Amino acid sequence: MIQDYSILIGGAAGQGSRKAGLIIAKLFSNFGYRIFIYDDYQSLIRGGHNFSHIRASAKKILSHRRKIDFLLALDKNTLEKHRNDLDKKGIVVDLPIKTITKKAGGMPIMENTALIAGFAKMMGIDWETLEKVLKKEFKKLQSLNLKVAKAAFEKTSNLFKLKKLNQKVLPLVTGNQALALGAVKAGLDFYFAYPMTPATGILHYLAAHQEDFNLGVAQLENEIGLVNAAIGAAYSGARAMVGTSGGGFALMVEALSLAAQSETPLVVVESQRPGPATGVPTYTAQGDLLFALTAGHGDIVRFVIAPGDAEEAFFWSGKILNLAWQYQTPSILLIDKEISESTFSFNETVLAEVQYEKPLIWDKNGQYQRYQDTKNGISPLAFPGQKGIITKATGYEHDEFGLTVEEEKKVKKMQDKRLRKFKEMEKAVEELPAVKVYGNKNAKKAIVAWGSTKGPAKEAAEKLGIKMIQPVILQPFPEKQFKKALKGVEKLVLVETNALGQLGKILAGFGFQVNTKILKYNGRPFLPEEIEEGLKHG
Amino acid sequence: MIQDYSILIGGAAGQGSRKAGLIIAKLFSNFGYRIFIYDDYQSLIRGGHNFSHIRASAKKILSHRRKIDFLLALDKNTLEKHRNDLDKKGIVVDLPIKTITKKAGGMPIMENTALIAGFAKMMGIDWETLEKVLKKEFKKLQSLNLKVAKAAFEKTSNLFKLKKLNQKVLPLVTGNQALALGAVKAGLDFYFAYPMTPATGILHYLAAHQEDFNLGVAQLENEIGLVNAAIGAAYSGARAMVGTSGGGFALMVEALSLAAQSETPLVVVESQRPGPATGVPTYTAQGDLLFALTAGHGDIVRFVIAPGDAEEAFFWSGKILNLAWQYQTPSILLIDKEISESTFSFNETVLAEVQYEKPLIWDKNGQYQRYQDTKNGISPLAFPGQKGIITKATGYEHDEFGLTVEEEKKVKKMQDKRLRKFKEMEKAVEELPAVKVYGNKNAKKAIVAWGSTKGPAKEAAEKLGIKMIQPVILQPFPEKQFKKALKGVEKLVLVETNALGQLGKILAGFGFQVNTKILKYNGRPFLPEEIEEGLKHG
Amino acid sequence: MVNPKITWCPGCGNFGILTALKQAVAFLVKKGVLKEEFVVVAGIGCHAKIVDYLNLNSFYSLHGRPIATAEGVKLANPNLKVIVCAGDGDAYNEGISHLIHAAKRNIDITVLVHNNRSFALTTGQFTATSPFGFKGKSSPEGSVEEAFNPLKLMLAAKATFIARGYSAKPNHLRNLIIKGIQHQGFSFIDVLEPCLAFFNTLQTYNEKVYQVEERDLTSEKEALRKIEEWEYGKNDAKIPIGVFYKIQKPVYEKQLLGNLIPAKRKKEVDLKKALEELK
Amino acid sequence: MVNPKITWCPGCGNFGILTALKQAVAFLVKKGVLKEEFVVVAGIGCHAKIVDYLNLNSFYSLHGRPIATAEGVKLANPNLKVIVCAGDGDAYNEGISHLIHAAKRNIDITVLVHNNRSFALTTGQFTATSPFGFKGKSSPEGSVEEAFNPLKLMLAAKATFIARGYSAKPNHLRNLIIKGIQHQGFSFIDVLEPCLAFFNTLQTYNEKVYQVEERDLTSEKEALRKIEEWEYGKNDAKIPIGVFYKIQKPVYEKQLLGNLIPAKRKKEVDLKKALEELK
Ligand SMILES: Cc1ncc(C[n+]2csc(CCOP(=O)(O)OP(=O)(O)O)c2C)c(N)n1
Ligand SMILES: Cc1ncc(C[n+]2csc(CCOP(=O)(O)OP(=O)(O)O)c2C)c(N)n1
Ligand code: SF4
Ligand code: SF4
Ligand SMILES: [Mg+2]
Ligand SMILES: [Mg+2]
Repeated sequence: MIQDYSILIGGAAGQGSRKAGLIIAKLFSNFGYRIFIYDDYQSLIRGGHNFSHIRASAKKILSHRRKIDFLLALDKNTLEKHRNDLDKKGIVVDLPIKTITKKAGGMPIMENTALIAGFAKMMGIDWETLEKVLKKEFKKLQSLNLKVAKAAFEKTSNLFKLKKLNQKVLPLVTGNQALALGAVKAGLDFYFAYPMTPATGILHYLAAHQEDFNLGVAQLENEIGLVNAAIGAAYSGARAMVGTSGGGFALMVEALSLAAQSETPLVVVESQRPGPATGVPTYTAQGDLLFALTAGHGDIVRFVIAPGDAEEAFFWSGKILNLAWQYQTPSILLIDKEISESTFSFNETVLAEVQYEKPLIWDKNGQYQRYQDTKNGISPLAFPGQKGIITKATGYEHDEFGLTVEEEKKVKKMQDKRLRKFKEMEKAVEELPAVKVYGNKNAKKAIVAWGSTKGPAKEAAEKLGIKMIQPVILQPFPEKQFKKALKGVEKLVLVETNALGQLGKILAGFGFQVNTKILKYNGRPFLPEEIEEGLKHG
Repeated sequence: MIQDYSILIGGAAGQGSRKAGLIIAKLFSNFGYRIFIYDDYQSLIRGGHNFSHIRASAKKILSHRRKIDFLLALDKNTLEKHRNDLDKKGIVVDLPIKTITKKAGGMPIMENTALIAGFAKMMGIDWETLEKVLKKEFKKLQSLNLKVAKAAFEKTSNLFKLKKLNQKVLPLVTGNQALALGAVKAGLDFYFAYPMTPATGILHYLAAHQEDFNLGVAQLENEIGLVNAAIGAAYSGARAMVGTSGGGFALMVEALSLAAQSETPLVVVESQRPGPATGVPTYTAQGDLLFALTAGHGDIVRFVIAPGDAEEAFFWSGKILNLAWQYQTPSILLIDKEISESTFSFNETVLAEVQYEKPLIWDKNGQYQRYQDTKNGISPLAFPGQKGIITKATGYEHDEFGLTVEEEKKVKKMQDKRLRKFKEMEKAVEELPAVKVYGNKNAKKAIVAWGSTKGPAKEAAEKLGIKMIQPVILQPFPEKQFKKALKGVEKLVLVETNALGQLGKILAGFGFQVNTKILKYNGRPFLPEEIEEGLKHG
Repeated sequence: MVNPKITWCPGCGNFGILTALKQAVAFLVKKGVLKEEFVVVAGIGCHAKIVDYLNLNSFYSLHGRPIATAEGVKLANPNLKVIVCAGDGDAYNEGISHLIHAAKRNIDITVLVHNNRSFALTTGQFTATSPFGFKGKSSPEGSVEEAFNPLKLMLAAKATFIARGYSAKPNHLRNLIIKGIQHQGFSFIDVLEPCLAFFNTLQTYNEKVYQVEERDLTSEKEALRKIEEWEYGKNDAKIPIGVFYKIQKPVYEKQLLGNLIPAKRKKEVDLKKALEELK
Repeated sequence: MVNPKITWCPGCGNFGILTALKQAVAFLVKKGVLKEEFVVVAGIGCHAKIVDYLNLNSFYSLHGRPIATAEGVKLANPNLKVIVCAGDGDAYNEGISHLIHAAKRNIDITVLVHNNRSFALTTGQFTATSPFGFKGKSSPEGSVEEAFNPLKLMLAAKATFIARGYSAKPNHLRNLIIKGIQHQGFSFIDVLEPCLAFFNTLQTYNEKVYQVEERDLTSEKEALRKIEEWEYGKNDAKIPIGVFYKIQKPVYEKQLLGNLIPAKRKKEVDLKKALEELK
């Protein structure tokens, strides 16, 4: 039997169930397991009900399943809400954590430490591993936490002997952290943001590592201010990125259009949550796809890329930053809460796949013209501050030098230049792994899913022996690769977490018809089981 | 031979060529002619080159043509720029207006009056008609203007005898005025705006008629402020509309999403100009179509309607205001500079087709619930200020009463309610004249064009004896009507003023493939000739 | 019907504001105002949850936009009593343009800023009134921006009623809110509130806050003196609360609309004259 | 290479500003600043055309956003001398949030507001500094909003350099611009300029404008006194021009970035440590 454990730990906000979940995951990770954590929390700071669903498996996994093997409750509420999902053989880990913590002289907030320690003992995780992880996680009040842990560890009896797997221990990385790292690897110079769930983690992570990574991080007055600042920074030569969710993204679209007209590189991370408007701010959805694909007034082609797990977030975040600079274009990394805030075992081999790629820099011959009318539509870059170079960027239609034009021929000329560039972008996409295929590659039935739905869809497809197709680049759409991926497919099932079947509409525009849709729009990600069931019925 | 005159009058900004053009048009209009005026001006206040191309025809016309019959120049530049477009039989109306004006004691700005009067005499327009029109148009310095006119009228010799047509004299209305009137007819209570070409005319017109129409008109600090104010006003029960162009519209999309989630009626007039960004601000384009169709984060269906002339602007502006209120939804009236600022003979019979249509108002039974979960998804409206009613609107996902929810079932329930409403909107569209057909209805070749391109496309189709199909409602897309319109068509030619063929992409999403595209994107509208030529080659 | 479950942290300053606002409304209802004429407009943040806890007409708007929404509510029906519950993030960061212009045009609404001097709901980042050196997750080494003084900005923006309250003094705050609502024109009340989770200022405020004598309310000089007694971000001085400034000026909606109530106007308009003009 | 054809109306105030700015830059270049280190960022409006007439690095941004763009330009490379040419519509209406926050954080850029007290390029509507009763096409019966005093707002927002210039006094203005650029921190210069087409204030300004004595520049009180001498929208008083306020405070970019120049940093970063943390 494959080793595949599901642990749910829950409590009220403020009780530290999320942190506890991460520690449990690290324990398993230190035993060589591959991890996925789904964090479910409400839009409140204390009280309510939060939980983490940790899945630890011998194989790589990208989603949680419905069933629970171990239920760990920091409050009664957790027991009531999740008992029904307990597996037949599932266990409620019910330890006298209050008493243990008190007796050990701990504070109430340390009850989660007691619970973790007791659970570790129960599972057969050794004290040394536990101690190592706890030491890393609790920098504050460390000895007291360890004392409480020790007490719980001793009080609890061992039930299982968790198998130590002969696999490399991988870091546990959220999608937000992964994409931050990917951008840094590709030469990110400046990150601008305004807090907005679920993108806030990027800001927090980069702010905490500003010195390590030696880059600029600024929180400005609002999204409009910061996206325009990012454009200004790029004009000065800094690789800038901004991050937000749907509402903040909406405020950025005028600037996106400015980036298109002025041909300024810009990467916007749009991490979706259920809308419209404020919607359900701490949950997940893929409902901003159509919006992202057409955001900004005027004739614009932008890169829109939707990675489906942490490694892809790393890779594509680096890639999109390079692409934005090579093609001098606004670009959108489109993820959602499920990618941003879920935690994944992260295979470090992907590190080598991202580098800083040099954009087209002016060779200093002749007079510099910011919008030189080149054959492929890409004009060499130059930045202010260098003797002999005057660089004029503009949001007006312009001539090669960057001066305003209104005459019909001149207007058309620059639009034609941009059209040629769009063609190059299309070509670039077909050179990249823009469409991925998983599962049974010869199956006649295929799922098509994007972004975070990749995880459960892939798992379902593999289980059912069908094909799973994931378009990763969504604009310019990789038509050829997608057509290739469809070879042999007779029935195509669309799976996404929105109400309108948005990817389906895009596919239709390229002549690809889906036969059935499985849509979910209650703020929660798909579980593999739900897709399996949907496929059986559909 | 059909009576069809083209007159071009031009000068530097500040010389009053636009006003002169309108007066000339009114002279012809008073003789029973149907008018179209294309106004071409640059983004500056004095100097440069502005011109008006007035076309006066016995038949209704919706665009100007290339050739010029009479060229009237207020400066040399005008002569130089347009002489080439003069018809073989064309005439340069070269009068000694400087001398005449000076001699008559007029001011330099009155040279245009002299030119008009001389031209009137030349054409055989009687002094009485001229005097009547001038009196209406010059409230300031009237007698001096008349004196100058009289002098020029007497100095010039008559060349033609313009035929007086036995047709009703129609008002000359810009698209902006027409849509303002349509909205007023449908019960507009409040117009909010911030100046932005080419939508500013709506603000100016309504501000000037605030008393006549007895409504609220406010210019607020910026687009974000005013669109949110419009939503607040609608919540209070006032039919609110806002108007802007692409850049301002971009700033409104977050609020559009709020209108969708809170189910607040909102009409946004988006009058396009060439983008991206500031682009070519006083010219025209249809490049914001894709953006408008998907604006706002989350799963949203909104009405997007694109009228193609002044009468349609009137009709659909009224209609969309009624629709927004019946379906409690954000809605977009999508036009462009060519509709907004061109002048059309306006057939008043359309007046009767627009009424204030009552939305679904709560019947005061039981407790009021703003988001009552009805069968068709439409919840009765009630407004604050009435005893016994508490009405709670919100941008969060919510229960029927309007309180925030996060639980998965409740989240889905409200999304389902909105989905049912979207279905009703789709039905409503198929009940309306959402797709129009012109030209030879049995032809195998058809043009498809939308918005302002209707005018030249219709004229070209009629001339060539082919069909012309105009989808007026673009979301929800009138699939059935469009399919019907396509019956018998073997070759479909897309004509629009943008670089990406945006309508073509939409059509493809519904399985309608265009065979050829004729695209124009130099900031100028299509001329019928250009389409004719394109069709011959294509 | 209201949300029975309040999800603020125990001890949160918003409780005091909720109490004060409820009492202020109750007082005015007793004085004869129709309860249904109140409309509360909120932004997004911890503070904004207040609309779910009030059995009043309300609009739960967008982050940064409650003042703009409220202006529309009022303009459409000037008979309504419109109260804005904004966060400092809403009013001083995201949507400061609306705050300043609403004050400038003297529209008759009452704006309460629940000023916990942080973005709380997004887990505690610095805002425009956080002190220099504020350690939040977006500024782990301390923010490098000084706070501004929002009351001073309001004075410069021509607000006609400027006050400061404190959430732990709900009776005093209740009276401020009543005065703010009764004031004809733009009323601004900055309400200091501790955020227990991210910026616990409770003790400092309890020590420093005092009720100022409300006199010379029409003097800008005097108002400025009081406003400058305490600079946001400093911990040295006493913190005055109370009304600092109050003058009478024509209100915007009246000047713009006269007696028109847009939401209730007759819909029929004769367009003949307008079209005749265009012939 | 610049646009040879200037499209401002004859007599437009922007000519004076263009002259002054050119001279200021020329002066500083003589003093040793590299010409290519200047970057001019403009909004959208008549004023903004200035970038087409200057042979300098420039970014022609969006209406309302030049200050935000400029902040990014500066943050990415703090060695640049960043000058913003904004309209009153840009700075006080559409994008006032950026103006206030840029002042607050004391970023070292110089903002010139070409204040013709109207939206000129869109043919003359009222802005935040138009007088009450301003008759434009959006307010044919006269606008019903009072003007605010932007210098007062800037003082409240903690700008460290506050001045007023007049387009018809280009020499004086040139000196103001030089001082503004030399000032380390946020420099704000409101430049009064007549708009011949829509708000011709030439005669009034010529009569009322006088050069103030520049002393006590670090005193807020003294600054306020000068600032309040003339209220925008009134026609009664003399109009002082000159530097009103100037204090020294640490600049934002230095505090945020230390010596880092983001646009020129080394791109290679070792991620090992970061990933080790996450195990
Ligand atoms: C446009 C936009 N940007 C960001 C957010 C995310 N957001 C939600 S609440 C909040 C901060 C709230 O701060 P404040 O207004 O002070 O309220 P508090 O939570 O402190 O009461 C932010 C930034 C959002 N909802 N919308
Ligand atoms: C977002 C947006 N809204 C509106 C406009 C239209 N617009 C162009 S210039 C302008 C006014 C400019 O006023 P100001 O900044 O004072 O400049 P001025 O023309 O007076 O120099 C406006 C509103 C725009 N370009 N973008
Ligand atoms: S986080 Fe702060 S503001 Fe929010 S509920 Fe808790 S104490 Fe109140
Ligand atoms: S309209 Fe006014 S600001 Fe614009 S160029 Fe003419 S005078 Fe100058
Ligand atoms: Mg706050
Ligand atoms: Mg101006």
